[in-house]
Amino acid sequence: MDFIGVNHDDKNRQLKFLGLDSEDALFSSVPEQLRVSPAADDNGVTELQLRRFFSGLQKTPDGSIEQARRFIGAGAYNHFIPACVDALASDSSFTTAYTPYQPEASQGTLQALFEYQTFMGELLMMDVVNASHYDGGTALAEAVRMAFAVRPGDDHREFAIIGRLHPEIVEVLNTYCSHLEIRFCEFSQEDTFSTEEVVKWLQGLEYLFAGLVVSPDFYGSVIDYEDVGHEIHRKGGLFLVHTDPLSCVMFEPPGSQGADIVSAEGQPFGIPLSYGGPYLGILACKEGLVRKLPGRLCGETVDDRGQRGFVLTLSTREQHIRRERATSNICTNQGLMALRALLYMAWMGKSGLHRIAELCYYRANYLARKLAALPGVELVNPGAFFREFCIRLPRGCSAKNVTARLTAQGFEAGVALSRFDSGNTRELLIAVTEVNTRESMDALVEACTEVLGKKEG
Amino acid sequence: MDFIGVNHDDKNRQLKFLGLDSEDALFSSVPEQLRVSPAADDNGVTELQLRRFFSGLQKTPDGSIEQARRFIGAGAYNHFIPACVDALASDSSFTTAYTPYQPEASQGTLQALFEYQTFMGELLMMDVVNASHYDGGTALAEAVRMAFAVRPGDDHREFAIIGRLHPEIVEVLNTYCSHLEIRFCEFSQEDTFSTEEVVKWLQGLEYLFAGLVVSPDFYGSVIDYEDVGHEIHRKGGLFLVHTDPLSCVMFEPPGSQGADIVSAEGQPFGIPLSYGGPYLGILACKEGLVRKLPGRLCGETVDDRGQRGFVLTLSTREQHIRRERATSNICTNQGLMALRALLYMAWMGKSGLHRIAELCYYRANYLARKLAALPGVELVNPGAFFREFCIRLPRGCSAKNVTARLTAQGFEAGVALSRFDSGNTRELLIAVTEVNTRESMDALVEACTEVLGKKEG
Amino acid sequence: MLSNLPELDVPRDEYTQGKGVPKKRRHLTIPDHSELEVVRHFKGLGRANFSIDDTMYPLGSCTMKYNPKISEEVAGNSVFKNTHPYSEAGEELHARIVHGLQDFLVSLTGLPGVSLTPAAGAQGELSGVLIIREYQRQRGSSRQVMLIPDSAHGTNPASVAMAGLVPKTIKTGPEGRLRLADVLEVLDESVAGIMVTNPNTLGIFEHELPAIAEAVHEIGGLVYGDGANFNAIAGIIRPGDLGVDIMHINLHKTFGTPHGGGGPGAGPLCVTRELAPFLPGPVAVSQTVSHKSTVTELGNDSNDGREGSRQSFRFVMPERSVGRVRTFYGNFGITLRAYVYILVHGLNGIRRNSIQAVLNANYLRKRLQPTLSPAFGDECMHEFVCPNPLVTQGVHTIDIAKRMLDYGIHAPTVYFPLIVKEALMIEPTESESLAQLDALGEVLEKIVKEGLENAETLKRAPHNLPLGRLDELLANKKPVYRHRLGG
Amino acid sequence: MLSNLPELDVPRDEYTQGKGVPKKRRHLTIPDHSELEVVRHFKGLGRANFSIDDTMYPLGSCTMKYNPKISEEVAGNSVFKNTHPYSEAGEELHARIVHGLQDFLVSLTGLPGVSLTPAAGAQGELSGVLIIREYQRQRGSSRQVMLIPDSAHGTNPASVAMAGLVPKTIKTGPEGRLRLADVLEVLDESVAGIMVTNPNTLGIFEHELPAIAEAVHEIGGLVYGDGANFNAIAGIIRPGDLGVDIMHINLHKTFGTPHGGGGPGAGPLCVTRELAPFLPGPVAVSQTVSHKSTVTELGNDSNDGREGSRQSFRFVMPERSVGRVRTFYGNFGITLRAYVYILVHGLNGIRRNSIQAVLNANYLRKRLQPTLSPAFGDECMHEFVCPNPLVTQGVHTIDIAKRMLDYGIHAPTVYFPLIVKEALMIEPTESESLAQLDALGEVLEKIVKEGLENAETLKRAPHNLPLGRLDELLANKKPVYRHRLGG
Repeated sequence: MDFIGVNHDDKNRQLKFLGLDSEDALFSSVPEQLRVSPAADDNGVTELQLRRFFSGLQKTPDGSIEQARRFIGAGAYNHFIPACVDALASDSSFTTAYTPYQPEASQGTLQALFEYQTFMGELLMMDVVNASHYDGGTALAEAVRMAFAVRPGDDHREFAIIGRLHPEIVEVLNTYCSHLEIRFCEFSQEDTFSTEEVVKWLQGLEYLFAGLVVSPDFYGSVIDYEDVGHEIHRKGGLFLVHTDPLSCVMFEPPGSQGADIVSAEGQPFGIPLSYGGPYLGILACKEGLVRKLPGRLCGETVDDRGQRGFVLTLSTREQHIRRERATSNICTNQGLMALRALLYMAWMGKSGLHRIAELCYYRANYLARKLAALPGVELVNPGAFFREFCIRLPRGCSAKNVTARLTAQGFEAGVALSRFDSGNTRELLIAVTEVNTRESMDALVEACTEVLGKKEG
Repeated sequence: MDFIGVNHDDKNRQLKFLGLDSEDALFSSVPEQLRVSPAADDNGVTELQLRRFFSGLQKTPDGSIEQARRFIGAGAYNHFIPACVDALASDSSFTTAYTPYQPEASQGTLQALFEYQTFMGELLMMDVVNASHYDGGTALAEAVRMAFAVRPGDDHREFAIIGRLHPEIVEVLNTYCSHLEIRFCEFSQEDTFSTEEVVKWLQGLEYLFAGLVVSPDFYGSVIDYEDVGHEIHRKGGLFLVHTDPLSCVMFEPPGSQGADIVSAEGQPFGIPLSYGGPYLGILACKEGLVRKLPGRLCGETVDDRGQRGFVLTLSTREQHIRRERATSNICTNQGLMALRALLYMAWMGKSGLHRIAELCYYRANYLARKLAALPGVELVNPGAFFREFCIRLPRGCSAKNVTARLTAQGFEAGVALSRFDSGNTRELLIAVTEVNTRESMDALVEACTEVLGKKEG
Repeated sequence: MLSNLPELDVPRDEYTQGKGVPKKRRHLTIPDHSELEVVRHFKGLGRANFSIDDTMYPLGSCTMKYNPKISEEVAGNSVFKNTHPYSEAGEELHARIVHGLQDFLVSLTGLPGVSLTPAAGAQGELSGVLIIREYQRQRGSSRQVMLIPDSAHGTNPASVAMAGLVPKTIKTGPEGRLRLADVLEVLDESVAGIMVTNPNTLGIFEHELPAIAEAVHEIGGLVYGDGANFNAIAGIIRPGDLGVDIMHINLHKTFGTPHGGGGPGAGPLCVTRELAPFLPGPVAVSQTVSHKSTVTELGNDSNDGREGSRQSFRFVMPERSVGRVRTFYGNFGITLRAYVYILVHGLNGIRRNSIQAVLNANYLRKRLQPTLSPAFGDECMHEFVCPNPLVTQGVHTIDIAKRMLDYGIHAPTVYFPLIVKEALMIEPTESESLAQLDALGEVLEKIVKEGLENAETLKRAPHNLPLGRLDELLANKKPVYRHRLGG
Repeated sequence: MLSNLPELDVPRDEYTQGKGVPKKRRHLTIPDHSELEVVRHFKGLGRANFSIDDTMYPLGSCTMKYNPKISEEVAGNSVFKNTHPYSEAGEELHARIVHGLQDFLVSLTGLPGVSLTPAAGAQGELSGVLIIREYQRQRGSSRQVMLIPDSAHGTNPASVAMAGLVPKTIKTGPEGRLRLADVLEVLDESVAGIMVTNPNTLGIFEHELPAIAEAVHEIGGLVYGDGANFNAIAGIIRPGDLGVDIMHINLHKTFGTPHGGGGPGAGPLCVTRELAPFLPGPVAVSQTVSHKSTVTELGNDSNDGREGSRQSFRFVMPERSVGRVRTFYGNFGITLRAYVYILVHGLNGIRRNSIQAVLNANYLRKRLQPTLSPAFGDECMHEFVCPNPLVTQGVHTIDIAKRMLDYGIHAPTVYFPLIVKEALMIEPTESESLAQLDALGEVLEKIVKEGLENAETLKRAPHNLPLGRLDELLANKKPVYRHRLGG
């Protein structure tokens, strides 16, 4: 780890400018024998390791399960948050400012929102990202309402859903659309399926106004969905995608697969778990749909001296001007959470984001393979998955009991899906991030082996 | 507790301006029966109580002894630090600025130092306070060196000490003065003594260059020392006082008792215990001695447009200009700690400081009375004491063993003085502040009763 | 900051048995920076903001009061930051805190049912209108009309429309108040309910609300109270006593939670006992269990671990809930801060806040009267609205607002409520000192004088900020929503 | 904020048996404020500062490098903040951390004895000179003379004088280096030792130090290394290998601890094995005990609680210690931050910092050469010194410095070292980006051009800050050290 300001390329530029062929030459005036060789094995530790070290030094850090052994996800993820993000996000110049109604006095907030829109737009490859929504669930619900508002005809009330939605998001969607008489058509999720099957299924829907792909879905499954989007467009529908921002670092993002509207939960980007909120609803669309997009938008402009600046824009869509004809009633946004996501992206940069995504992806694959190798355990979503996967425990095992026993051994092993559907007694949803070290995964496998070995009553 | 901006007097001014005889009249348009009466018993809790509540909610706060049951002092005190002080002191505009060598770019730091000098000067009633020293011990050592530098003649090498100095401060003093051939003459500390006895003792010293009163002293004892100062002055010596800033809220401060030079440890004013440092050395003097005062000083001036501003001043006393003829080698100060002390004083105001001082004073008196009532226990310093006192346990009891047994019962009961002098086996130094509630004091008395009841081996 | 991240410590193996792996992304153009570059950039942005911590921010209706540092300290505790919403071990602690705030809100509103899940005031409104719709539906009624005064916040009609009901506007009376007579005129069997903000957005207390509520109840309608201005009356008047059936509260306004850049907030919903089963969920409930007490009690400084019964806490969905409006348990981080705020104030402290907020507004209102004459009446609650006194000089309200920025004070809310032409809506809050109130008064007096002498000074403001007046028209005509990052 | 403090809960009883109670104070004039007033005042003061987090701060010799946020996070932990120095339970943890930093400093300096008690570099120096005096005394010598180059920091002669020894100046050679020949000329039996800063304050490496050290050792003297510029060589050159016997390190300079407004810092002292018993104390020591391990190891991500031996830590006074220089254990909070800094960097990271600091200085030096010609030589270490190129225009170095502030960059150190007339001493540190180095270069080029064209622009600078140039003379002539507060 380091805090050096000059990057690799610039460093080479400096050496070249000085006519030096190596950095050693900087010290050529010092006799060789007085210079020590680098201690190759001490490159320092990461913030994550450091925090773990110091909390270990204090005998009872917080009396609870250590972070590396927490494998709960299901829509809220246990990610590393850099100290720098916490420090900057708590600056009261941001936290005690208000909605930027007087842009000249709020350029800090506005520029941050504009940069959030930029980075998030880049990540999703979407034209427009709004200045944040309550959470991923309400962002999706607004996306569906938005699609419904532009539907081609009054009889177009079918909404196709491909991929498993978080059960709580389904509930939010139902609440938000309760009077709209939308027919939600779910593609019956098999263990494996092909794009062709989805396309064929879509062809059977007559009054489609929009279709949604969920990827990663509730079980972590990820798919290519370009062809699905084509088919939805062919039927005159809008193509919606509900995704996860970190997965977009690794896989082709919604924008490059033809999505018209994209929603996502932004919590993984620098936002503390905080028992479920405040989080960050991400909502994006193609430029042509912007007049139907709810929520605030920040735009670029100039001042009376021609200097560049930022303002809230297109507010004629909003409730304080249009009242009952507004695109939504939304007023309060999650500005400070958008700031956190921006800080996170800025701190990470593309290199850091890529590393985090890789750690989540390959570690989850590693753990899934190991767990699936245990007798009687099967992977429920054996296609590609990102950061999360679902296993089915052997017959006679209750996931709820197994997690309780693993808790006693110092693991939050995952979410027993009986929480959402009492029929799903054996399913366990497991998330793996950069905080879950290889050692902690191996320890979990070992603990599972032991717990599953002892048959339960 | 409240966060209302208008104070009591101003509120009355407002009501008068509006022609209202009570605040109730503001709501006269609301029918009486629709107004609820105040819930007289819920005036909210203090930050201290709030922190205690939340750490109690988390089952193992930090696995250690709770704050209210920590009675260790001996030069570093367990005081309440407002959240606001922590929040403002960590602003990187202060923490990552440097010594204000370019005053135009450092007015924040400079004005803060000037305000620290103002408030601390006011508290001590001294003309000049420097912009901070390493700690109370080195501040005293520099005070003695300063006095030595202005001594009336080469043979004047006697330095009188009245009151018990912290043993570690004595060590620092010895280190700092090791080659100066000063003869330290200590007034032999009896359980009780009168000012007259001290004056008489002083009269016996022939070659005095300065005398020091320590109040509160190491055992917490406080005295009036105006007459002592007169006698020292009569002998041509400088009058030094080593004190505690909080005690100066309650008792006549050194400046009004004639002190020429004052030193103190500023840790009690908003500075975390932090295992002994960084703390704040306070060093003050009369205006006539300022050229001999070591350390930085901030002064007021004007800019080229006549605007008021602040600069470092009288730097010709300092090492970077005068080198070996400087008043001291000191360069780094404790600027951020001076800032904390300033923030603390500003937040508390005179009312808050007075409340804190009263809590410390009367609670210590309460606990001392209770402990001294236990069989075989005596108070070592039965005169007036501030925040701290020393008891002698019954014959056969080791203070070290007793505190160890009290630790097992969840108390840090005090400092066993065998730590400093192995002969002092039965002496226990106990500090009481605003964090030590009456309940915790009663609990300590109960625990002591039990522990002392069981005779040790 | 790649050097600060863990190395990949497992093989690059993909464990897929069925479908193939999706295409990997090739380009990502988010730049890499050093930590110092990130720090400087954002510290610079912070300096480009006005904030409560910098200056007075008298935005009417938005209630920019002080956000205590102790709330941030408590919320920064790692247990609160790092607990997953599905952590079994965390439910008791978190439900206890949610329940604690629910209880306080019951005391303050006089409404015994509370849900803290709505993420913002507008979401509370939506939930409330859904309850009204559902309540009417379960009574077998298909009433569609919601009555809304013309002074209401835009969220009221927008929430009604969003829930599929139909808003109908009632005109404000000549004294800036809603009149029973005007309500009776439109009250019929099509009316599902009425939405009233009290004090209303003119800062005036709606006297006739109890009578209006009675009339609405009589025809089978419900009364929705918009709690946006609750900070004027909290601890003094309980909306439930006025006949309100449902009410949301904007936690940031009344209980001083940070609302930086427009959010997050939280919009708890409070309802009558009858409507409690309809609340959005989950809500926290308590039950008594016998247990050895280890939990500290607030205000009781002893901790003696006595035996006895204690409350246990968990989350449940209300039985006939209108559903979830948000995943998990709402904005817990905001709940926590509001809870801390009420704990440190006590109910009396909340009452003192309301009184001082009203006193400050009345003081400022009277002090400014010669300069800025209020639109209505002789007194106000926590805020007041004045029409622009410089209209005849060709000076717009926005010009006055921009000029205020030059004097280092944030502008009030402008052009709202819509029923006052060119409105300035001033809310000082209880946080400001008398000196600061007078400073605001002097600035406004100075600006009005400037406007009378030389209107151009105002029309070209701000002059003293890094940027001059920004062209909002251009931003709308040629919208640019983001930078295009280089490859 | 009286309302936020506990009420007095005990009687106002004074329990004094002997002497009377001292007179109570009658007046205290420190004003009462609301929390918001306090916040605004200090936030405003913060805005009136330049800081590393805002802008480049190339103060030569002061080493204004970036202070990582993770260090502040760790130091903010309540266990570290709230442990009393005499807490028995805390000794193991705190001694372990102090010992950890001691070990790192041993590796980096090649000097096996370390004490972390000195509170600042100058106190480290004083302690070091006391050791030299004591060492000579115990050898039966009363040597008094300490040789000090004329380029040294003022603290060197001041510390020597403070310890009762006599400083004697050696002239720097024509290449900006100390020459063996010049040292030999003054080296005799009166010499207790020599103090050398390496690289020296001109940013130049002292080649001849090993030979000089040998000569000094030969006559029975000791070599003191001033570690103020250790950040140029840490991880690359060990001062112990150069013949240094005693050295202090300014933790904030090399290990990025915050040093706001001039402190606090910490000035650990590192010495040879022979001198270790003289160190000021207490120092942390370790011993091996057999124990079931529950302590996590850094870099080892498993935590299996195996049986085995482990290190135990405590504090002791060195046997022939020159004494305490400070109460308790030094500035533990600074020790902790420096320890975190080294942990996250690793020894290789510290080395990379040094290399980049030197590379940045050389880059900037060469880039500026046409504008600002360095005082000595063709290369530098981490900083370089240039004479003011505008002297003939009547422009003083201070004028250049003030003009830099107008461009939003802090000025370099000026008028030091004393041996370069009208010096500008520039230290970019490794924290700055190439773009920022170039920005500094452009600003200096622009200013020199301005100075050639119109010297008045510089002489009247700063123009763009809230305050113009401050009258330091007045402050000295009519000193005002504090406000007089009204009764």
